[in-house]
Amino acid sequence: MNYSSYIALIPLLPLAGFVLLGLFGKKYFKTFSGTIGIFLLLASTVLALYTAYQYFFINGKVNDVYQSIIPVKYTWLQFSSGTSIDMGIILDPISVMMMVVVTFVSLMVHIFSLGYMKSEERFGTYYSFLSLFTFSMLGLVVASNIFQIYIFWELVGVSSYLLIGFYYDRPSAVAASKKAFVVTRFADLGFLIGILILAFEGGTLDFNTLIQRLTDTQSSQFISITTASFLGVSVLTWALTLVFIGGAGKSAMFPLHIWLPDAMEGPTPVSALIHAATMVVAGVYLVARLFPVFSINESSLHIVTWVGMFSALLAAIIACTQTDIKRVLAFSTMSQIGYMMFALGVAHKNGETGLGYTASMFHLFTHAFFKSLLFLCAGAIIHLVHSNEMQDMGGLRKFMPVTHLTFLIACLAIAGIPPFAGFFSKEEILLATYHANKIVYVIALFTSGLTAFYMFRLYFSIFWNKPKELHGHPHEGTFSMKFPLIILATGTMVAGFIPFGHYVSSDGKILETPFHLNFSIAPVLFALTGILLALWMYKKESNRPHRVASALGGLYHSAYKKFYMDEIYLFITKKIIFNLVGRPANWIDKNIVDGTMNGIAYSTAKISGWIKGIQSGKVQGYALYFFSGIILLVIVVLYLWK
Amino acid sequence: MNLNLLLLIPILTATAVLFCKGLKQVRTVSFLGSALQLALSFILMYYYWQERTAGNNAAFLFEDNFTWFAPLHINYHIGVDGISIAMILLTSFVVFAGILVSWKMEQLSKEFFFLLLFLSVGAYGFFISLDLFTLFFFLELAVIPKFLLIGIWGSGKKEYSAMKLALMLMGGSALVFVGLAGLFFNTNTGDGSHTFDILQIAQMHIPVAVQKLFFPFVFIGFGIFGALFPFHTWVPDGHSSAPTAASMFLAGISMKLGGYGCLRVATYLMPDAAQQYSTIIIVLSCIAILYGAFATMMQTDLKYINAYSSVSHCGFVLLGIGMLTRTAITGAVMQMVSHGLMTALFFACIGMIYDRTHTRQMSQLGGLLKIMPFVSTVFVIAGLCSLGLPGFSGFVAEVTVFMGSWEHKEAFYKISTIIACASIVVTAVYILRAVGKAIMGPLAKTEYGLLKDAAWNERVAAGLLIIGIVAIGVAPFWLNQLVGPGAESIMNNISNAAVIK
Amino acid sequence: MWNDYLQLMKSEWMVIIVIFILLFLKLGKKERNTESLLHFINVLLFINLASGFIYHRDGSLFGDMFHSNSLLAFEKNVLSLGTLIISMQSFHWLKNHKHILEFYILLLSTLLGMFFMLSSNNLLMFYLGLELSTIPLAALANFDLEKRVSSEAAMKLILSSAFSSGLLLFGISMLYGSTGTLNYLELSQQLTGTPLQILSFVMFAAGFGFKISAVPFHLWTADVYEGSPVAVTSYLSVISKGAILFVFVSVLYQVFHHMALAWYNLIFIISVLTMTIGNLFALRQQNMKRFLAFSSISQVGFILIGITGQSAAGSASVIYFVLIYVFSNLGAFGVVSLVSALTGKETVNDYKGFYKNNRVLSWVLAISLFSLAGIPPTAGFFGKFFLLLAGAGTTHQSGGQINYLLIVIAALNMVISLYYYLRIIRAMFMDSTEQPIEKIKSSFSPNLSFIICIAGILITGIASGAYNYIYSLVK
Amino acid sequence: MNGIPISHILFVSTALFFIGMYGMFTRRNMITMLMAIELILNSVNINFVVFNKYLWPGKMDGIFFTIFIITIAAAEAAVAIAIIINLYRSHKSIDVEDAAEMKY
Repeated sequence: MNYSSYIALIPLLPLAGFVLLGLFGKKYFKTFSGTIGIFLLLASTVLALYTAYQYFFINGKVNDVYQSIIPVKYTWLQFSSGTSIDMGIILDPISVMMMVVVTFVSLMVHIFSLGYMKSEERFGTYYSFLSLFTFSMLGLVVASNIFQIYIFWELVGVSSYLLIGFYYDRPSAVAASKKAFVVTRFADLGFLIGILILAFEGGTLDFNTLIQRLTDTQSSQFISITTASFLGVSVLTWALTLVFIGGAGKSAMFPLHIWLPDAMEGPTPVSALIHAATMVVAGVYLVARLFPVFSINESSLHIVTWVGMFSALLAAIIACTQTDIKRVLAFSTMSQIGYMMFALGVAHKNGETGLGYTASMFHLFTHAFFKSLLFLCAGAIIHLVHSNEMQDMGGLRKFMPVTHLTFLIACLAIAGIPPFAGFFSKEEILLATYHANKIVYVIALFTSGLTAFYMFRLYFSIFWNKPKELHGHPHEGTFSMKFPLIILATGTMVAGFIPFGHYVSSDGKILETPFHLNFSIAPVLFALTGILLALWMYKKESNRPHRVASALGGLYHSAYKKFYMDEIYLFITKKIIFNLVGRPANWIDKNIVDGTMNGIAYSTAKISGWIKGIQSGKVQGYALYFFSGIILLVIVVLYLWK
Repeated sequence: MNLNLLLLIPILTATAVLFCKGLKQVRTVSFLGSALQLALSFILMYYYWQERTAGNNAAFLFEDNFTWFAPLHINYHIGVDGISIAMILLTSFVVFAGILVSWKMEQLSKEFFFLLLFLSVGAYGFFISLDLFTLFFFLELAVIPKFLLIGIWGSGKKEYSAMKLALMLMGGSALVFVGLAGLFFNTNTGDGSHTFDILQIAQMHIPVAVQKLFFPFVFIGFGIFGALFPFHTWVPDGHSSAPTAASMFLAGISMKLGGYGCLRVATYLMPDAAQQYSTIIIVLSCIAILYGAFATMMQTDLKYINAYSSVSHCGFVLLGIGMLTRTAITGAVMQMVSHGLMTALFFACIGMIYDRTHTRQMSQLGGLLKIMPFVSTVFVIAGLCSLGLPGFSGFVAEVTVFMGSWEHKEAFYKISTIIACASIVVTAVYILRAVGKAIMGPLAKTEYGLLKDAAWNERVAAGLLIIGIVAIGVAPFWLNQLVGPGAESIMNNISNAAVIK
Repeated sequence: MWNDYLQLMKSEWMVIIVIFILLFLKLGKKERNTESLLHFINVLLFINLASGFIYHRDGSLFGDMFHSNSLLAFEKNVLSLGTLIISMQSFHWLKNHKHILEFYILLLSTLLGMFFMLSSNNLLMFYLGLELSTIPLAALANFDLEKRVSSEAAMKLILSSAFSSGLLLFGISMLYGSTGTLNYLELSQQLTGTPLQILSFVMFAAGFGFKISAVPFHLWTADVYEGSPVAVTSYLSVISKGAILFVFVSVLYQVFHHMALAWYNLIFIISVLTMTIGNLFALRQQNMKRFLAFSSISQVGFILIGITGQSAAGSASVIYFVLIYVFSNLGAFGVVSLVSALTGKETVNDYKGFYKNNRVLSWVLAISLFSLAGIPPTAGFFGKFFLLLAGAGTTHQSGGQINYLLIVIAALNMVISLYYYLRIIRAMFMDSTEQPIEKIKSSFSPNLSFIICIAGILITGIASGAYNYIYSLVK
Repeated sequence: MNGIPISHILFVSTALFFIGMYGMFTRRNMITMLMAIELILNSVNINFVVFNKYLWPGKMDGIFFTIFIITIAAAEAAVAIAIIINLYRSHKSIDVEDAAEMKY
């Protein structure tokens, strides 16, 4: 166990990149900024891979069980003797896995952006933000302390804010960045309160100690947190649900998903980063990190399952109707994250029942490859077409063969066609749900069909269909843009063959995940149906999509409108919060609180006016007051107040 | 380390300013004086650490005590603990930055800088006082310069705001006076005489009935300074009418006088009453936090936004004090420091924007990031600090308050903590709204395109404040260690009181 | 024997000598250089003041009707100092006045009356001193003979004061009737607080209340202050009031201390009324003199709180406050007097934009007003703090907690009073107007007086010597 | 003279006092008001003399006081009348209601 502190460099190198580029990027490095960012991150990636190698193959195991190791830990803020925020690095299967994913995907995005953002004026700033984003996410995944995760959680939020609002002179980008931040902030409130409850009940903020205390049925903390209840629900359920709300916010689970489509306002490579490796998987990671605690509490797991399930289905339905390619991808992310969530929800602590856990993490892993690939492809396409709308595209396969091919690979992967990565992970998830909950299984199966449909709808509309007029000489991007696509496509093809259960499992032991041919027939059939349907509708230009849409009528329309979620939110915020809370608060302040103070002043002046008559200017009046004053005082002193 | 230097340097600087001619001399002298003071604050902190590491465990260090008015048992007694040092550092940062941003104050420059420095004397003196009279003296010292600064150099309905501020603050200090007098006459030094000495009073046990009677006076009195709901109405008007440096001082330091007073006088000296009234304090501060935040949401003037958000943020200070746990009190002090730096930065930034565009209305601003990247970036940083982003001081302070508040078992405390927590969402809304409207978006007016970015003095001022904010945000442990023992001794007093009863 | 008369009555003799010098001057030639005459008189007054510090001795004269001690000597010095300052400040007004010598003779006569009143140890002596200090003042109030308001003011003053001294005398007569003595010491032993004595005490106190303009005996104040020449107004508001306050404290504490229960309540009520009514009226005043009149009324309310303290701290705080009040109020009146003499402008509106052309004068007025409002670091802060502290710390049994009510009321009144003081500051510094008052060309005497006032305001507070000294005298 | 009880004389003095008071409050002529004040002073004089004679005959305090009051009242009246005369010059009236310019 000789992890020296070089591990700390993994997150710190991107931080250095952020500081360096943020302070000097614009003035001194200019176009050189990208290279600096890439090299720093490359170093980070190499270190992460080395760490993974060390951990998984050399010294991560004790008695065949992967241990949770904390090689670096500093006390950051001491609250009381037991509780403190520590800045540390935890090494366990999921964190190591995530470290690799984050650095790798981020590196690809960095490289891709070199070409994509070339002409951008704030090139240095862009890279510094990317570095910050990477740093935040790395800090999040290695967090050994629940508050550390919250800190980086917030930093992830602000990085996404900065990147989504990167084109700050577009009002829509500003609004989208604000929306993303506020919605996730709202969710973070739940997370924060959840942390407070857990920290209070567990008496610590340290993950390992916390998990150990709260899962040990003999410990006083466990007894207290499970027996105490609030509004009839046990405190543990409350805490976990609140933590899950935080996760749901970042992971865009229903009903906190509304920021996700708008977040497409940012530069496309950023979307790749957000969707594949950073922000949105943070919620899944959080649940996975606290999984031992979740696993002893059925009710919270049910919530995770159903929210994940519903989000997956809802997003898939909406994705079928969207016309903006990035939005389709965004909803597909939401749907896939839903998969990961309910996979976690159906899992249990030990052995075979923990399959969902492994499956979820596996899916997270494979999803990172194909989703970043999809987004980068989309970036390349948008770079060429200068539009996000499907109707502006068509027949692009001639102009961009590399993109076409890699996109197809990614689509097949996400649709769950063997032997691409998505197939394996998705199959594991379905297997896990099949054993745990048949209803979920059926819906998941249906959703996977939908997934295949909307992905191929996208594919056919972009690359086939009727070619659109493109001005200039359309050509694929530079090498720096093609290179990441190829790498990621390779990853997508091979990632599925990793025996994931050997490395990541709910109890740290090796979990064999045998391949059942019989079982995988159904999902593949569903996927193929979806693909064929898409082929039928979108391969050539026709009015079939239109006919189908009008046949579905209201359903289509409301799915197109994202089931009016935005409108509902707008109503709540604008009408209810703004008008019913903000405005009255302001009114009260202006009129009642302030009015009281002014009223005191006013009435003092008024009284002063009333009594001015005493000073009549007439000596006799003065004498009268004088004399009556004496008499009154005598009466008071003698009789009234002795 | 002789603490009198902390008073002497600003006084001498202020006096020197009186003999200067012209803006250039005046500002050079003020700059040097405040720089010296800043250096001195750091030296003080250095010596403090040295004493502490040498094992000096006295509650207060560098004490200086001499009899002032012997017949009334009034002493000039000064000394510092970690809390005071934190506040002194804050003050010297803000004053230094304030002088830098007023670099081009042409109108009556001599008077302006004199009053600013004079104001700082009040703040420094207040933070080092260990005698209630001395403390009160410095508290009131810092009121009238504010009135003049706002009234003469302010903007908008400045006379009204200045008058309102002066009257409300004076009202506050009048209440404080009643409380102090009440405390004084219920002390007994053993030979039947009374004392104003904070250390001595802390050792005594003032009868609970007396505490209950006078605690509200002291607390509300200081609370008015610290924007306690519903006595916060001077805050928005005062801040928004004041000139930049005065706003910085007002929000950055002056409001902290209230918090510090609540802590050092009300809670420390009347622990029983503090416990009795904690429920009310918590309720009021929760109202302030949430209600201030919602009121901020409705503002359109940048200064009003920051002023109302100060109400909300200072609610955390009072909440921390009301919660009466070591962590919460530490958090309250941290919040004071953090809010001081952050809000000073915010006001400096708004001042820079106003100097250039001559408007503070959000509707007339927009797209400033393009033409004034530095100012805009600073604005965003201040905003992010305000909404409690980790890495900046605001987060550290708020989280400490939350953690401290949550240490109580009863549902009441939990619920109030949750209410306070809820403000982080509202804060995000109004901060991002301001940033989105004023800084981002398309350029509001074409003539803004010609505006210049920050000058060196503004850069230094903002940079300094940001360094302070980040230093706390990234490495909070030093502040925690600085403040912790002070909070500890206050808590000891409270728990002792609970035992004696 | 003669030694006693010379030494114990040293201050009185000095004033008498100055009066006689002036009388002889009056007999001499008619045409004089007024400026040098005024300087000469100021020098005389300065010698008078200086001689007060030289030597003093305790003792009594005239069969214990007159007594002297170091505290009284100090109080007399305060009054002499105030007179000197007023004299210097009225330089510009008197320079063009025909009857300079008469002014000073009358003025010094009242001062002499006050000295006797201070030193009195017997009600008869007290009454004589009181009348000697009052009647010439009425003549002084009418000193701007050609002005309508001046004569109206004088008429109001003389009629009211005659009326009040009638009531005062009625009170004294009943005191005499119930005790058979006029001597303070004997009186204090005889007084037990029977209803008759309380009745007579109230009438007696009303006489004091009239002079210090405590509500409800204050109604003459504003009119007289407004109508009289500024020099007389400042004399009335500072010297006359201060002298009576000195006497009032010692009479209450010495003579009536067995009746403290009764007069504690009385002073309590009067104090609250005085502060509140004074403030409420001051809020609405436009004329600076009238404004200062009401402000001085509310100041008296604060002083009365100190009197309720009934201890060494109480009387020390009152004397200390009067000393500070001399500096602060005269600083303010000095500026008003100068502006009034040179421009004839007396209303608050005239002071708008005053700072533009008259920086130093503005600061003098501002600092004086801050001192009156009780803002640190001016002495007024210390003065008010000690007054209220003395009031809060009353050892009296009926005091107890109820006195905190008084302190709360006082504290609130301080806020109101701050408002109107700041109103003047606001007019001077913040408001702008088309035609602010031009640059005022002051001369040596007023300038010196301002230096004395400001120095006094800034030093007597922070340097604790003054208070400690007074306390040691009282003790 | 001994036959007259003290209460009778005190009744007279009190009556005089209130008559003076009444005059002070109701008469508008300044000179008359001055005379009313003199009545008050005279009631005081009677008081002093009576108290001295009946209650405290040992010393002459009361009598002396009376003499001083009479003297001072004369001085007061002199100054007052001078002022009233001056006032008449400017106001052409000695009605106290006419001299009420300064108020509120």
